[in-house]
Amino acid sequence: MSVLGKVRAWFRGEYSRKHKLITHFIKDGDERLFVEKKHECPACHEDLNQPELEEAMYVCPNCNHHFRITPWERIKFTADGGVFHEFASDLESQNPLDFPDYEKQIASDMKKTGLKEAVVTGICRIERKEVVMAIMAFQFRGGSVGSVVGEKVTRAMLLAAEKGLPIVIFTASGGMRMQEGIFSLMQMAKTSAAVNFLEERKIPLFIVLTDPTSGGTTASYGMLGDVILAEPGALVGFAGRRVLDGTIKEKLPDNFQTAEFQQEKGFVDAIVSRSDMRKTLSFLIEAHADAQRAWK
Amino acid sequence: MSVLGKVRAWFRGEYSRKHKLITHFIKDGDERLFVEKKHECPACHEDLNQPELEEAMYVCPNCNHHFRITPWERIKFTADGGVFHEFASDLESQNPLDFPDYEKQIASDMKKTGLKEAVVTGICRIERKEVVMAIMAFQFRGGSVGSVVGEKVTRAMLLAAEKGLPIVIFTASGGMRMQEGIFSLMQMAKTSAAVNFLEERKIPLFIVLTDPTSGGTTASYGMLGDVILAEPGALVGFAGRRVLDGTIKEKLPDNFQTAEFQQEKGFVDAIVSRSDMRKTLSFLIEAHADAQRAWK
Amino acid sequence: MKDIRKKLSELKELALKERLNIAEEIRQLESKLHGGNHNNNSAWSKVKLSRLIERPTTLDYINIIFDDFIELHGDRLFADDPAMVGGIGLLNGRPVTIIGQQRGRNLKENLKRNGGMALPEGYRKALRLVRQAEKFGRPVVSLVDTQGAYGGVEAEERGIAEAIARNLKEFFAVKVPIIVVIIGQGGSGGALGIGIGDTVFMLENSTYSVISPEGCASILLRDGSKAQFAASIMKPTARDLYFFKVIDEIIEEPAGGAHTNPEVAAANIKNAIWRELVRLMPLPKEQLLKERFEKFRKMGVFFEKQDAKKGILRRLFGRKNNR
Amino acid sequence: MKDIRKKLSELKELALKERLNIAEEIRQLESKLHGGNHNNNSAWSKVKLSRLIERPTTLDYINIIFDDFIELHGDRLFADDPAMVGGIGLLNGRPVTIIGQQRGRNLKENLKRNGGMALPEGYRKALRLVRQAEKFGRPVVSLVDTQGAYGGVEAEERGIAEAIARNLKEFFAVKVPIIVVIIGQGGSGGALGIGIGDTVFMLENSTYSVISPEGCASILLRDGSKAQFAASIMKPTARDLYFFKVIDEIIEEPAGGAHTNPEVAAANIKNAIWRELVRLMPLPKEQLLKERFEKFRKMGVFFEKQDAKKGILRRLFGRKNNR
Ligand SMILES: [Zn+2]
Ligand SMILES: [Zn+2]
Repeated sequence: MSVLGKVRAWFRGEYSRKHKLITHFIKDGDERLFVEKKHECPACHEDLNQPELEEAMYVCPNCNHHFRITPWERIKFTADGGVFHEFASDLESQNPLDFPDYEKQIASDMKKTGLKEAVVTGICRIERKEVVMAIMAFQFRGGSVGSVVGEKVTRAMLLAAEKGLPIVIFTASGGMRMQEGIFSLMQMAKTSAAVNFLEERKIPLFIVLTDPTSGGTTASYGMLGDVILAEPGALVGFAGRRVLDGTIKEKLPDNFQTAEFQQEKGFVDAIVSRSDMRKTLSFLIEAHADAQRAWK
Repeated sequence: MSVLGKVRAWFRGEYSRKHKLITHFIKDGDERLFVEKKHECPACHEDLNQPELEEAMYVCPNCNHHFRITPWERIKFTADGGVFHEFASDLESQNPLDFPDYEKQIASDMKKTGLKEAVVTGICRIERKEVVMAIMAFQFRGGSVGSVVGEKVTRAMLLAAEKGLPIVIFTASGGMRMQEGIFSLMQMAKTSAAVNFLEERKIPLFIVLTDPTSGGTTASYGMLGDVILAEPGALVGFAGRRVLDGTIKEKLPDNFQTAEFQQEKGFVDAIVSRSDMRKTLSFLIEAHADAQRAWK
Repeated sequence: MKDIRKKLSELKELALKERLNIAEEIRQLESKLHGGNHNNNSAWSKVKLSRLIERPTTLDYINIIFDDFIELHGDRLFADDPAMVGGIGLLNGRPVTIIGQQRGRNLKENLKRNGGMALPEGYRKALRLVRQAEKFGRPVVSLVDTQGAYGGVEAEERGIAEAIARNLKEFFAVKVPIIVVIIGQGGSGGALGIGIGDTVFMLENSTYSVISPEGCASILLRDGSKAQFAASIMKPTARDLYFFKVIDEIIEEPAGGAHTNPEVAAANIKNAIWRELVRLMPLPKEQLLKERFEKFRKMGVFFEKQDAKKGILRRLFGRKNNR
Repeated sequence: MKDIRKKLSELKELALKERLNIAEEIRQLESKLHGGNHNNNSAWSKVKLSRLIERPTTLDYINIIFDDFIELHGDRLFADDPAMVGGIGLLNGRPVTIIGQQRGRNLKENLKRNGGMALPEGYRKALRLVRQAEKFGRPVVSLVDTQGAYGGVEAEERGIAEAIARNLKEFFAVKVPIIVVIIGQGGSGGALGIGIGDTVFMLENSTYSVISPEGCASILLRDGSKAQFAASIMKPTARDLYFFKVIDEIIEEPAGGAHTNPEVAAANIKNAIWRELVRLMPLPKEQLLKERFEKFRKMGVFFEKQDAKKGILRRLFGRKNNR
């Protein structure tokens, strides 16, 4: 496909001249991969064998529980050859409200996760099709969205719009980052606004809701995908269960705020197992990007 | 306003050359007005005095029950000076399925009502603003929509679109006219399609739901107004109560399928008393037609 | 008989190639061919066939006709209605959006799917998927199989009338081809709610009507037992509707009905869809919308004294050209 | 003090006329003027003022500011939410669409209106009315007064997140001016859901924050009693947000707060809205949308090592010009 060819050329030349791109090759044994080793399934409490679990993409072979994984693991499972060209990698949070201890918390999460913030953005291929991809990290400040996450997600969308590449966003987030106050709230506005640039150019936005996605992330780009996929059992909602349980005494449905609940309520297109995610995304990207060409 | 001036000129000249226009002057005492005299309110059973009732626009002074009225009465209450320039006045129904007795029924309703079909279409003014207006007649075959009603409503919308005039449709209908079979069903498609011509030219469509409006009329142009008004207490729904009561044993809410129910459920913009209807329509026509000019 | 059909089919292709306008003649011929005896029994037998529980359903056809189908759920507003399904599939390798009512294939599934009677959220899901298709240039295939929209209190509460009305209007504005196939029962507004398209096909043993024969019998004929007679009056068969020009073409079923050989029925549908999409996809969007409107615009039978009116009507159509 | 304000106001008008770019200097001056002492008490006192039951509500202001207001109901999907009101009114004779959250003015009304906490249908009603306004060229005035979106199970079931997200996106695409006035509490996503606009005003004693001070205290500071302290940290006052450039201007209230003289507060709002609409209505739609986006695009504080990146960002903005 000549378009892909052009993108590739652009990507190696023009783009990298303007952006500082860091190319990652995520392979088995990469030190970035294992943030925390698991020895027991939190859902069925089955004893787990780490290599086996890794082999199963961190899905419990016993009960299908999908473990939370890091952006690097997600890239390894999704991108062709685990190759990922990261952009906007050096954005770092500030403390605009002088919120007590906020800098310390950031520093500690940086150290713990090896990430600079709660989202990783870049370009990669899924079954040979180039895409922009943003992967949120629940491991970093609960995946909360501050100015950096908002900015990186916005840039990812603007870049996809500019370059005509489809975009895939894996969400994992507790909501807005309250330590950044009103600035974090405004990231909902900013990221949602950017979706219009995709729409204008008919660039498909694929959202994959992973465990957990809630608060302002759900109430902005998380619900604005052309297609919204979710991993089985993922918590997906707006208000925290704590808020709901605490202040409003209502009996909650059993599957309340799960991916399955959201599908039943009409907000999730399809629930896709981790092992099927890559080929599902690939199919959807083709069905969206190539429709008009295919029918010519 | 020069646009209205032009419309007026067109209306008196070009238009009347192409259409057979019948100009009606509806005034008190007009023989077309009183289809049936009322002596008792069907809602509160109060004894009623015909001149008083007429004075009150056929609204019960005791309980605010809005009587069903004929198109001519509606025109008298709505159009400036009761002047109405009717078009498409000579369309008559056929019997495409050879449905037993259908011709007889039509002939009998023609005689009973003095109407040719279940809708009257024309041009008039509401507080000096020229509008296309269609008024359905429940008195004629229960306001059911066959080929003639569908065609006349469609023509009214196309004419409004062509001439840039706002359009007001008063609905009153039991649904599709089953004696015309599949042809009546297709009037739902045809009339709904015509709404796109209004949308394209940003011509406002004002729907006034009057008692009763149900079936395919609700499920086509009845629910496609930019603004949807309803008269108090009007029955508005899709499935007939007979169908609901009979086949599906559910307990119905008290105000089920009333205008008030529809407003509560989000489908009616405002419930407007008959005495306020003319000035409400006038206000809405101005707020819709003149917005861009007013702000220039 | 089979030979005549084959000849007719060849004739049609030839006419298409040569751009001959013999559609009317073919329509007459075909109408005769598909059986001439308009009697109670023939209409009623079609009604019965169209309702057979064994008759292939929307998902059955989807699975045979399309590769790599992915079902997409939900209206993004209130719920996912199991009585209306939809998604994206590949037709001979090309992406297509598919929507359709889904009956159950057994009692339990039928309960879950409300017997293929969709709620407002079903129609809104269909519209969402159609708009998605339009955005990305995919054509739409709509498979109709319903006795009608769901008639319960929830349907009224959530605006079944609004949902159907919205679809009717919006389907006429969708800038990609829409192919409708009535595969079983085409019941009233519930069918029409996903029934607007550039080409409307009916399977040979499907039906399409404003009300069920039972409803017609009890409401209009005031005698519920006259359903068979009502069926013959309503003229709900593919043959009738083809004659009325309410549908564009009849798709043949295997002898005995589609359920006797779903693969053959599906293959016939696939061929018909494919042929039409190949024809429609290259058309300019303006022409597509104009012809879609004009087709439905003509439906209706009435008498008009004044012939002068035709002048202005033609002018109104003229405007449409500029769309 | 009053004289200084008057002078400043004159200066602003002059600057606007002469197209002088002294906005930054004025911002600094005003920020100081609106009280310099950033202490717990000042923030907390605003929080308390903004929540006063006596404080004028959306409908109170609408009734004073607009002539011939007609309330329009419903989302055309599921319900009419009494916590969100909307309609059409005349502002100095010109048609305007108005939306806003509506608290109750007494206990009974507050119950009916969920205390101004809107459900998904409220946000969808607002969007419907905004789209209607866009279609007919009417500008939009949005009055924000809510502690947040309704947080119950029904809200989750009917997609409160989707409803807010949709509004955020769509408000950025609406081709008529949108003026937002935060008149009381601006609570989180529930406020932002109707809070996107070309000009965002705040009444002097209103607040706007990502979480309530109580929420911040209990979740982040792990001590529910620290709400006063949390309020000072959150910086939710009009002064703070003006300094942060999250809002464009502060509208003065009568001494003691808007409730002491609603007529005066309403007159100030009316003047501010009118001034902005007169400025915004003639702008080309492209410029309107571009500036709306760029305003919010800049919100956020972060550190970026690599300065080269500014090059591509500017190019990205450049594209926006062609919108
Ligand atoms: Zn497990
Ligand atoms: Zn009465």
